[in-house]
Amino acid sequence: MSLTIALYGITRDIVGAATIELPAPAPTTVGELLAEMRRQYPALGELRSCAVAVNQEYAPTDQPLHPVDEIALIPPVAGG
Amino acid sequence: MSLTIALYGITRDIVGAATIELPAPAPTTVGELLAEMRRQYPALGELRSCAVAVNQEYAPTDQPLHPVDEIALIPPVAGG
Amino acid sequence: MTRHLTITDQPIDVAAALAAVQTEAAGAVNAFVGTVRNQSGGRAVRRLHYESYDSMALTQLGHVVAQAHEKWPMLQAVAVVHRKGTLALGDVAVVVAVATPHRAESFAACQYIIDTLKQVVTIWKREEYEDGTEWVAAHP
Amino acid sequence: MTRHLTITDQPIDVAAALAAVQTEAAGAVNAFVGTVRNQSGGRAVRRLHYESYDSMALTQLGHVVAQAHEKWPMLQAVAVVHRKGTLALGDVAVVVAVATPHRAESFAACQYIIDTLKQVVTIWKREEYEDGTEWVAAHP
Repeated sequence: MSLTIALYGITRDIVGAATIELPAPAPTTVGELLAEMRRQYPALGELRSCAVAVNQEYAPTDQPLHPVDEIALIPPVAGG
Repeated sequence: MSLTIALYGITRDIVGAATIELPAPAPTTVGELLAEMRRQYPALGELRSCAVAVNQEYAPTDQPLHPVDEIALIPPVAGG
Repeated sequence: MTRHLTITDQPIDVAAALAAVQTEAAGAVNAFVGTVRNQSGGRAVRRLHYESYDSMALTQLGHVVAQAHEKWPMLQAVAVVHRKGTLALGDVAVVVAVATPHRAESFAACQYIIDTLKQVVTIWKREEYEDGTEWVAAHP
Repeated sequence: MTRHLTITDQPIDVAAALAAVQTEAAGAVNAFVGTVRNQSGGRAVRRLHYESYDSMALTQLGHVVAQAHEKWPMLQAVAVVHRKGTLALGDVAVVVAVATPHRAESFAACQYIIDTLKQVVTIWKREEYEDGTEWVAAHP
């Protein structure tokens, strides 16, 4: 299976695109996804934090990922 | 000396006028004024509180009164 | 610190009070708006009358704002507008708006001003019910 | 409880947000207005850019408001409007307005909503200075 990851804010700048496709065999959990993204883009590891959202909710590292999920990297938010 | 006392809110209703003149010999302190007003208008004694303002400031009971002072009875306020 | 303190018998323009405190230096504005409720202590309210000893009310309001500025020196602007006269249900009775560079202080200063205003500012409220009127808080 | 939650690239109408929460049943309205400051961490700011993951931002904002309603069941109305896109100095970035029957709860609920919004709502701020730009809070 492959995954599509949406990128916002500084993560979009780091990756250089608004989305990134991870082809099969893609990470199967949030934790694996973060590890893979940090391996490809070490600058992500320098952020204050980087969460993963699955279907618009903050997801724990052990949450499984599916191709139909809406997945996004969430760098430190700064609304308000 | 005589004093003019301004009346607001429920004290105006109790006295039935917007001001009251206390002719000489008038009270010489805030405490005496309150005692005299309560003697003439016992309903003032039933209020939750009744302060005296002298020149737009809340006045302690021992403050002396002068004919030139701007004096008012201040029943419980309820702004806001 | 800029101050705008007003007692008026005209409808209050909340947006104008907010605009009066906004500056490019203060990123946080907190505003409290008190409106006329349709009930009070379980009784249905039909309308309200506010009476004010204007000069003393403004003097005391000045003290309240000065105290707030002492407590929160970062306070950059304050606007307080209090209505007097006859108010209908839903009408705005009071607006307190403050501007500070940081958020938490805007809440604290605004709350201090409205809480203290209610204790010392010489304005009296008479509520009108179906079956009579009452000076609020007058009796124990 | 009525809720109005909006993310918009248009200028925010603060008066409309306040009007949206006012009712005859709720006498207290508290509003927080965040505007663009001319400095940040000692650097002169020229303008701001907000980027939003809209659908998640609204989902999370819904959670925040639901939590506030659990904490303060008397909460009767909430309006939150957040701007996105490019903002000039002094522009309104966010408005949170809440209505409650009593005063203290209006302050507490409004402060809870803006504080929690800043922690969880997926909006990012890029500040533009004389000599470059920076994603706010991105790095330790």
